[in-house]
Amino acid sequence: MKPTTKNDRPVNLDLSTIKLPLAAITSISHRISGVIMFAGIGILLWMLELSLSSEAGFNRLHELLTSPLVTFVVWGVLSALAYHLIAGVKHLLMDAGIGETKEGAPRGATIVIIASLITILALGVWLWV
Amino acid sequence: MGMKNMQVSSVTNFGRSGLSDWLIQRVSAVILLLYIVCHSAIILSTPEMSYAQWRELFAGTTMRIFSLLTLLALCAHAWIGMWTVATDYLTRRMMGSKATLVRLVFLVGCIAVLAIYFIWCVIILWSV
Amino acid sequence: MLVSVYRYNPETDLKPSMRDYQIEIPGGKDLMVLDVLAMVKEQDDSVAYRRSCREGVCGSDGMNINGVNGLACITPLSDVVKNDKLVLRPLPGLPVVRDLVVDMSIFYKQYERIEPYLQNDDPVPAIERLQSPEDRAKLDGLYECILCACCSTNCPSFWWNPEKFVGPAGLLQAYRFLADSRDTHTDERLANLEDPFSVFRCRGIMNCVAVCPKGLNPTKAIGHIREMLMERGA
Amino acid sequence: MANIRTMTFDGVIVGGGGSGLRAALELSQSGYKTAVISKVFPTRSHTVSAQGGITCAIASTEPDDDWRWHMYDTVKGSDYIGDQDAIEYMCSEGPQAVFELEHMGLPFSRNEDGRIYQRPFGGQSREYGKGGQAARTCAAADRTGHALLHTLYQANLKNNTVFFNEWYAVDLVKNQHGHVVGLIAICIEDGEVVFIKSKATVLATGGAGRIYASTTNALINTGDGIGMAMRAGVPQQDMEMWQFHPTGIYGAGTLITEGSRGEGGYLVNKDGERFMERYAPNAKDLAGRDVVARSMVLEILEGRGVGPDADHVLLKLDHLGEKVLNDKLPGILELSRTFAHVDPVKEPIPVVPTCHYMMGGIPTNIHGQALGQNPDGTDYVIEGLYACGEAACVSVHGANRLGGNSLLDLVVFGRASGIYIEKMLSSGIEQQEASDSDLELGLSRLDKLNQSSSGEKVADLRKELQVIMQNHFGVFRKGDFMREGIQKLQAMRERIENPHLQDKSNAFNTARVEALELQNLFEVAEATAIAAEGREESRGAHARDDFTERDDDNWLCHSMFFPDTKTLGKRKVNFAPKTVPTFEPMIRTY
Repeated sequence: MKPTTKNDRPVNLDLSTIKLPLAAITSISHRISGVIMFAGIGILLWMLELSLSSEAGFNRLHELLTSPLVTFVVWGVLSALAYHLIAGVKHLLMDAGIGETKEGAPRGATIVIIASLITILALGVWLWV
Repeated sequence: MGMKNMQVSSVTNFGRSGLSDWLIQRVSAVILLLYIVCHSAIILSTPEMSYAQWRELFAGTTMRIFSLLTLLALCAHAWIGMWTVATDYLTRRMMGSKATLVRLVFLVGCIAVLAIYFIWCVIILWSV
Repeated sequence: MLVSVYRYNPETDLKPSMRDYQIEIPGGKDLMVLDVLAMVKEQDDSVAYRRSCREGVCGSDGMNINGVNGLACITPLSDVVKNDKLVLRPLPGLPVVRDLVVDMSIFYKQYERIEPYLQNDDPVPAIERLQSPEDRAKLDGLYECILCACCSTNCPSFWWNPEKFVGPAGLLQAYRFLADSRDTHTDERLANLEDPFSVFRCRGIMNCVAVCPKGLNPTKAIGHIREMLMERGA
Repeated sequence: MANIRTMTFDGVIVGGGGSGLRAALELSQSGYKTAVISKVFPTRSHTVSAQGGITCAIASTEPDDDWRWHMYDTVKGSDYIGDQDAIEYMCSEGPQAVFELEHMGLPFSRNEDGRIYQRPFGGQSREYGKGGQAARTCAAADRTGHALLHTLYQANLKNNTVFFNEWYAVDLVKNQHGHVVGLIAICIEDGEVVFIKSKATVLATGGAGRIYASTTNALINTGDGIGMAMRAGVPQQDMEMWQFHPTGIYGAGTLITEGSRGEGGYLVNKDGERFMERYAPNAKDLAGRDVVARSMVLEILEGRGVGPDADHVLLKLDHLGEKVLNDKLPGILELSRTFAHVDPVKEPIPVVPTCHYMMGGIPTNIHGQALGQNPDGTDYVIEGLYACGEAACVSVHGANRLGGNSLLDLVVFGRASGIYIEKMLSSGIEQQEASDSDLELGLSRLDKLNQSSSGEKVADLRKELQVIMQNHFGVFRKGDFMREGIQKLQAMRERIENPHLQDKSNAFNTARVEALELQNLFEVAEATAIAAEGREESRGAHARDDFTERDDDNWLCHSMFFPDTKTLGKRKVNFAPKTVPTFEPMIRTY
């Protein structure tokens, strides 16, 4: 009679049909930036090693940072770090009970996004100029 | 009913409990935050830093301890984060019966990477 | 108005699909989504959905309305409809029994897991157990939950781990009993929640708070549970 | 057995509302194999919508309160056709039943001394009507029903009651000896039809307010238990007695609790006049519900209604202040804002009397045993069948129920049924057997639907039925008009027994359930109509234009509707309480 069983019931989880609140978007971005950082740490360590290895290495790093590609990658890693950090601070504040309300959630998310954008832009300026 | 006293646990969780994981995640976050703020402040306040100054910065005992502490915090923080990510997405529910193996491989990979990061970083710091 | 409804009948369909209905909305009154659904059912009696009190207190008709979880009976069209289109889908993340009806067993199991009943080992008094108005006030914002599952099915952590993460609805009730001055099983209750999943899978996303039709705040309750766990641990 | 699965239990309770869950709890606590069959997940039952509270003399807000005063009020409220033995039982057992609920965890609101908060409600007095207004309704803000239902469900979880949630009871199974031996039920999720066998079957299926077009009742209140009982030949008592709640939100029908008037709210007409002062000089807005509802309709009929059609009045609450409203009536604020687009903190709520409660139902004794009537007018017990809650007519509400007495009714008599069944089970009653032909009643009804290829739509028929009931059997009733209504109903029977079920699938087929519900609604409607036309007097909620007076000589009795013959008989009211003197009928004024 029944072509399907309980075990293969469909699940409605097409994320393109579900409106995620701003707070949810900052949250998933926090996770994504964290995973990027997991790889990014390698790049940062490599830069640290190079910078501390010798005077030559230190200068080599400076030189490398004039290459747009390297600068871009470093900017990417630092942006992920900055975002992860700022969104993380929001988490710590929420742990202290700050902004844990229906109105507070989108407000907190907005602040995180604006603060991150400013920081990321500033990082760009700092790296390129 | 049947699940009344169901305990949830996982063998790949190194922490004692969700509470300790949660605490470690917070404490390590604060350490990382302090370290990053510290270094940012130093770098920004020293626009034309020389190699000597840079090296000097890492050679001090206090900074060495701080760096090491941050390294430990980083490893713990990253591990708990990656473990959480793995147990959210690399599950039987998401990918069927092969999930356990995939997750195990992924987590072993994470441990390997973190071990490499740790050793590498210790070598960097102690070679200063 | 175009009403697009998620349809799935396990006896005839291999896969779910969206079916469109053209519904004439009478003017002069701001209809609720449930009223529109009743009109759809008059057109096509094979559309299945749950409903009961039609006033937002029984929790039957939780569904995903134009992308947002809510109770059909207290969601006015003016709140959700733009461009004259209403899209109705079942609550996300739970297996679909048919059309807008989801299988809520896992949701109820998580509720049962937190032992949602008062436990008090002291001798039973001849009259009621006394409770100060201040202690009673601690239950406000907790006991009002109607188990509609709008929150838990909007929670990504519950999507990924519905077997292990209690979810916002269950945790709100867990705290309702932890906060009750008449309950003496605080320690046992906390011990059952200390693992890495039951409570700690909450990432503070606050999707639960965004959609709760009763305006309750599971995230805050979860925060209180964490505080209690920390006090217990310290 | 007729090709269907049979399941066996000691006790089966049909209905997962307050009375059903309370009965089930009593049984499962004592270790009997107990099943609850509910067409919705239990916390979706209509008990959840009860707002104001549970009336009971627990003597907290007024320490000298006395259950006998509560009994007096209830007898008077019933317009003297409430059974005094049952009212005595309810009012005296009530405090124990309420304390038990508190011990289970019900989050009652509290007084400063830590005891349960009680508020004034309509029809409440001290010292047998001589001591002024009483405050006797125990409340959990204005969400008492929600708190009560969830607490009872939780208590059942704790005691491992077996739940068949989203199963629909189709018909009783009665054997040749007239014993009820169980019922036919259908699992809504997969359509399986099952014979559930039991030594005791409890109908706790609630009311049937959906026979009216405008009602405070949930969409699920379709009188399923009443329909099942009537098809099994069980007579129905006082079916003409329908309570119209004074304050349903105009246009939406959602309820505004009497507790809003208990906290100090009052009704005004278009001139802003507090008109209840004219109709009930003492109790004013807290007179019996029948009195208030009729006064409102009179105001509207005499042209003092509010709105473009002058067809409703206003409930004023703003003078109570935001704090009181937030503390004591938070749910009312929510409902008013959602359904009336009105903020009670600032503006009055448009309200109109709305069908709310069925005082009649399956006649039972105080143990919940369903009763039939012998030719000589005496009662007999229908073996194996019990009823409690709104589906039953014990009768504690008579011709008019007092606010807060329904929640008390359902816990006291749900509990009483459970206690009695437990006693019967422990005395070792045998499971009675049924033959294949005894299952036919339910199975053939299902077959007929499943084979229907023509006929009308359920939704259309339901609308037509509701309009007939609303127009011909509303707050004010008149003989010729009711007879016209009865004829219209009779013309519908054939059509309602043969609707067209287009969707014949098995998985969660709500169309099938709605068709079966419609047939139950119809049985209730017809019984109501015939009983209303038959009672030639005005009493309580039953107000006739052609018989405006109460007639104690002929009608100080229950009406009994016999479904097999569709005729109306009478049944004596019990005037013999066990521990207090009889409350003699008096003129009823507030």
